[in-house]
Amino acid sequence: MPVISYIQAVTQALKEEMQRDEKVFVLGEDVGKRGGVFRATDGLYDEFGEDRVLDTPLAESAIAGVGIGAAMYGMRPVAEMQFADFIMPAVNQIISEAAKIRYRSNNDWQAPITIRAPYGGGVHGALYHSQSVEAVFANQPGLKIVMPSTPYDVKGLLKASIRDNDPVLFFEHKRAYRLIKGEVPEEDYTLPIGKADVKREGSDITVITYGLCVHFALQAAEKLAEEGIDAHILDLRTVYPLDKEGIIEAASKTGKVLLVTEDNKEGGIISEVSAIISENCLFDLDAPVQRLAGPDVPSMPYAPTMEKHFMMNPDKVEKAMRDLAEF
Amino acid sequence: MPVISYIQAVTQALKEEMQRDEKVFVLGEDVGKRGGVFRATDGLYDEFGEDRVLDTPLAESAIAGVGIGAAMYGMRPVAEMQFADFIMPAVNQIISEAAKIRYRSNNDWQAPITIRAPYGGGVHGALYHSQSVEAVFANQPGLKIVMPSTPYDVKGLLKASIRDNDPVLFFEHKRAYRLIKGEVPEEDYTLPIGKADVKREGSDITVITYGLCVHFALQAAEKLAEEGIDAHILDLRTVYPLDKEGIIEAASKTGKVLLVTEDNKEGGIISEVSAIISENCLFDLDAPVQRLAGPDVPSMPYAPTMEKHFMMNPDKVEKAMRDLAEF
Amino acid sequence: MAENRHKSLGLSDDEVLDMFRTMLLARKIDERMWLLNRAGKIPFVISCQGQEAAQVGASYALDRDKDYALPYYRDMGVVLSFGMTAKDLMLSGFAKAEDPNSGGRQMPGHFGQKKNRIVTGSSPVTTQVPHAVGIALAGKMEKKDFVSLVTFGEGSSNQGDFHEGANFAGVHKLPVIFMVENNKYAISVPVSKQLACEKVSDRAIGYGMPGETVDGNDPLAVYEVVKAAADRGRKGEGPTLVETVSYRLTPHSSDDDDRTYREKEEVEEAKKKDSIVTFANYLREQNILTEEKEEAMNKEIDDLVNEATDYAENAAYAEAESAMKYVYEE
Amino acid sequence: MAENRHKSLGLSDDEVLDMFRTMLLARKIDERMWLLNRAGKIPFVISCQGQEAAQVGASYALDRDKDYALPYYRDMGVVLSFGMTAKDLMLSGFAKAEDPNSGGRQMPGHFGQKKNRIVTGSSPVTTQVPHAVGIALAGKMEKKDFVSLVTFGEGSSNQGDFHEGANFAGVHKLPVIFMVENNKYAISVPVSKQLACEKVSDRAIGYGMPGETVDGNDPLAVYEVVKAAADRGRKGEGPTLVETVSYRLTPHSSDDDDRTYREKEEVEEAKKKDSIVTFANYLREQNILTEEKEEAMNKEIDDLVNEATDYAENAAYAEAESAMKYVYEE
Ligand SMILES: Cc1ncc(C[n+]2csc(CCOP(=O)(O)OP(=O)(O)O)c2C)c(N)n1
Ligand SMILES: Cc1ncc(C[n+]2csc(CCOP(=O)(O)OP(=O)(O)O)c2C)c(N)n1
Ligand SMILES: [Mg+2]
Ligand SMILES: [Mg+2]
Repeated sequence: MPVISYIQAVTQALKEEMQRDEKVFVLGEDVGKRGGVFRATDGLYDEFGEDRVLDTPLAESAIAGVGIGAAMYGMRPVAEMQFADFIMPAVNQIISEAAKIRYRSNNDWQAPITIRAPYGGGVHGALYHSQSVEAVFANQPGLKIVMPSTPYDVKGLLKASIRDNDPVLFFEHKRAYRLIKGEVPEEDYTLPIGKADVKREGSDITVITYGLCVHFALQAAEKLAEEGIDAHILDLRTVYPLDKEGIIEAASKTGKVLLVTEDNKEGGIISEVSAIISENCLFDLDAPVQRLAGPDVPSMPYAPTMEKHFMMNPDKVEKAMRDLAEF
Repeated sequence: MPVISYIQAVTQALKEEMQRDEKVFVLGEDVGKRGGVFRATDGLYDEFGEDRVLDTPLAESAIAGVGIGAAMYGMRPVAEMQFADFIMPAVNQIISEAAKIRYRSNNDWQAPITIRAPYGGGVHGALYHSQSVEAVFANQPGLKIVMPSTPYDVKGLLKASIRDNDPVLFFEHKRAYRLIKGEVPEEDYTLPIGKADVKREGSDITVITYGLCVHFALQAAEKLAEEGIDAHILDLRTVYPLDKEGIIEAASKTGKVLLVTEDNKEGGIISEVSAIISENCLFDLDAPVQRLAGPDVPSMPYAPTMEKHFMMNPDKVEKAMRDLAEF
Repeated sequence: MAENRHKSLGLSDDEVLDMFRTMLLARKIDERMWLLNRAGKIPFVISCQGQEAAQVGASYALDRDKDYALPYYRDMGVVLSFGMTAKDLMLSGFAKAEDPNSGGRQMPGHFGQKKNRIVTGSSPVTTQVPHAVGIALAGKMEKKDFVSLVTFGEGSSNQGDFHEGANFAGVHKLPVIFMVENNKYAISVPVSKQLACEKVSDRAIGYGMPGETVDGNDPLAVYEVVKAAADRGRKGEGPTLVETVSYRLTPHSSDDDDRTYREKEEVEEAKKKDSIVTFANYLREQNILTEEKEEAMNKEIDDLVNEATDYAENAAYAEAESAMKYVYEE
Repeated sequence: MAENRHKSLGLSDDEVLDMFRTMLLARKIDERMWLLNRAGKIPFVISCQGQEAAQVGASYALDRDKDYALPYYRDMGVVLSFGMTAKDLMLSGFAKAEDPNSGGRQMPGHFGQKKNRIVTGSSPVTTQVPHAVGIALAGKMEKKDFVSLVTFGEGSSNQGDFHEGANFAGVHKLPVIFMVENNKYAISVPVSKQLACEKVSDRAIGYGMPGETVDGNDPLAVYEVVKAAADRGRKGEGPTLVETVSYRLTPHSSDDDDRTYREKEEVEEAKKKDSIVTFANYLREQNILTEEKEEAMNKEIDDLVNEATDYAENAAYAEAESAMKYVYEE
């Protein structure tokens, strides 16, 4: 199988879906001639032309809202938010509209839009080019939120998102774009939205996480394996709605659970994961459910000293995993 | 002490703060001549004039953004969102701006704005006049979110919010407006933001909740007391950032915890409460931490059958409390 | 006999009579809803009264078998023109399971009916504006020649979504008709506190599109500008902004008390221009609305409204459990 | 000798020379930052190049001891005019603890300095527009006579916050100067794909305010319209929309490669109108910028930039732990 980067998986998925279904089109800021500021839409403008790879005016609420309109008509828009941080002007369209269209119309209408956005830190992006924004949306029934960690998952899940008949927020870790590479089959495939994935089987402790942190956990697990600590790692992949069964199974397996996110601690995805475990696995637990997260400050500062203080990394994860194993 | 309604407590707090400090002013849709669609600003236009009780154009991002600008200058704006559901167009101003102004300027600037909004269901308001929206904001360091349950708390906390030098979202339960009455002192007082409040001392089970549900829990507790079940009830009052000590203390006290919200279940405030308990009180727990919440559907439908199915009520709370006590 | 204005617009006598019938039907359904509300039978009403001429005039200028409508809560005249029935509307008023708009999930005035290309709407104002643009964009991509009509109040034209949607349509030359139903108030806030421009249509130039302000009490005037806008749209010449000026004859909704912010005299004055009166007069002058026809029409509509009311009142609510359905595709 | 244009504007020779000095200082700091970036010493630059005339012309038309500035990321010319120093800017470029804008928390170009009434800004574009309106509203409430100047790009004028803020200021007749620095691109997207109006200033009428489009390469022309706007504002006559047209001479930022979307020739052509060249010519023609003065000015600025660079490079970063500070009042 060819090895490609995380961002190449994005581009391939878009390209193949556009080839497969002419109702699929891309819209966003600088996605056309420029191929996206991260070059996620590289080559699409040349292949599909400016009508299917639309450079929009600089207005996120319109990008989402126009996309939703086109989706209601029957198209398959894939909207790009240039940075996840800039999705905020579109919150009304996403929460009040996309999430509620099927429900409010009693199933008469649907809004099958996919909204992609690069998120996450560790790229000297400072406060507004580093945020994890999933928690803002992770309490809105009607929405699905996908946050893949590997090129394989990116491609399979982005295709599934585009084909899904409900609105999907698809958050891509911008530091993973070129850092993370992996094998991806050449033939067409999709992966199920809503299913977590065991990325490492283990028996001593369970780590549940998503996005770039999956790799931090895997790295840490390799080190800890040398010390005889065997970690089970569950990648949530879809962070809303969560895969409850998957979480319960993974937590029960070892009875010692560490939840990891690079988002702030209070009110994040892993709080819900913890609550699910607590509700369902109390008597299987051998240690308190631990959360390792970014500090509760607004976002990552620019200066390297402070950015490092905020940003998750393999060492922080390793330490927390060892502490839990030793509990 | 005089007995007043929940909404009268809002009006009194606004009026007294405007009398006390001429930098305090009110802005929003229909807050002027009309005195607000719920009449929360009743009489203020006559007393303080249209310059301090501003009817704004119909544009929530401007209401928040103009308020933030005035706050940065040194005023004390109290912005009203007509319904919490309509705060969504202002999310960018609240999350990207208000929450981050102190942090991003390294403490050079601050944005002491208070944003009030009526939330909650049970008023035949259908999908867009019934929502609980706190979870959207409850992961944004820099913000404070206050959700009082009684007239006494409303008045003391609204005054504290207006005097606070950081941005505060102040959510008022619209069904509580006229339903809930209580004693409120005549003299000026404030209550501490960030502190939960024990609304009932008890020893068998702990209920942690906020807003209108506090009353449902109190009603249920009275009934259960007759059966010999003694409930401890903690009112969060501030739902972000949470009062961790208060939560840990209340949970540890009985070892059996029920968390209640009328919001959807997944990704709500009580998920964070559960996670805190799980992290800190595991070995004090005698039962899984239970959550009782609205179903994970977008919002409350209009038809009375379906609204009732969604909406929290004393019976649902009572049942969950009894089940937990019997665990 | 007064000047025949409709012929030069290409409208037959039957067509204008039909327009009037639709206006009257809207008015009578609306009036009935207020009665039902005051009798405690339905919890909420929000009215079209005073805007029927604009709504029906605009709708009849479109191809109602092809074009899309994205109405706002007052647009009973639009949805009736596009094929919704009195019964459908009453089912919505009573929040019954058969309501085609939402199965009783949304308040009345939250229209939507796919088979008639009436696009589902919500409460937060102006969100439908970018949707209309997206639908027009899809049509352009698919090389269809339909247009989309999106309506909203003058207060709502101050929302960011209006600006962003209008600009998008302008840049991409999309066949959208943005129609502002200026009824002088946004709940209690008069237009002078909403807008500093003389006319909402002054905003058109900022999006590179033509802007027209027209008497919203005159269905023929509205028909004319919307027809021209639709023609432009179909020819690929882009969007148009139309402002119809009339007056909100009722309180904002059944929850409002308009005496707290406007004078009774002002409302009485406006009623003199009520299109239900003035357009009827025109049709009478043209000998189109004869006494006989009027009587028959009134009877037919009253029967329709009665039947619809009875049916809806006796229809079933959705089951409690059905609240759990249709969050995602099933 | 060519016509003296500044005298009739009430500007002395010293004042125009000072304007030029500030423009040149901005340019030279900016150029240095690119060098530092290319040398791997600072991670990011976003430029003022091509917009200095508009920025300095506008700022000098204000009372810089009283008025408020809400700049956007390119506005080095504005913040220098309002009292920020080369050292301040270099500290920000290097993200050092002493950076007055943010203590190294934000990227360069995210200006803010309370003592100089430069209001803290963020990355999401156009959010500062309603802030400027709020500050002007506060001034009006407090019966002060300052104005607020808020700037943003032409692409950013498509955000809802522009519309909502401008309308609010129009309705309440607030002393805000909305200045669009139209540099023909929003990253890669040319103005033709951003706007359908001929001029951004065409949007003014929709908010009941005057709109002016002016040559953004001519600091005197910008000075004139902004001065008039400030006078109007102070007199209680409300806001003004000013569009300054120039060109972005650099890529969007140090992360951009503009060769992927525009021709080199187009950039070369624009450089001929570069205000640093053309305004210098004007001052030379007026015998204000003599060879001697120019040499001294260049030397003085180069020294300043060198010193600022050295200082900032050697200054300390904020401590890691300090990232925990100032979430709430302490
Ligand atoms: C985003 C949003 N904010 C506030 C409201 C509450 N609201 C409902 S209708 C209305 C006034 C609308 O005025 P206008 O646009 O002029 O329409 P009209 O009702 O006069 O037809 C308001 C403020 C809302 N529905 N949506
Ligand atoms: C809300 C938001 N969306 C997207 C971006 C990313 N972005 C930064 S600058 C820019 C282009 C701005 O263009 P323009 O307003 O013309 O200003 P210019 O950079 O040309 O001066 C974009 C899209 C952003 N900063 N904020
Ligand atoms: Mg109106
Ligand atoms: Mg630009």
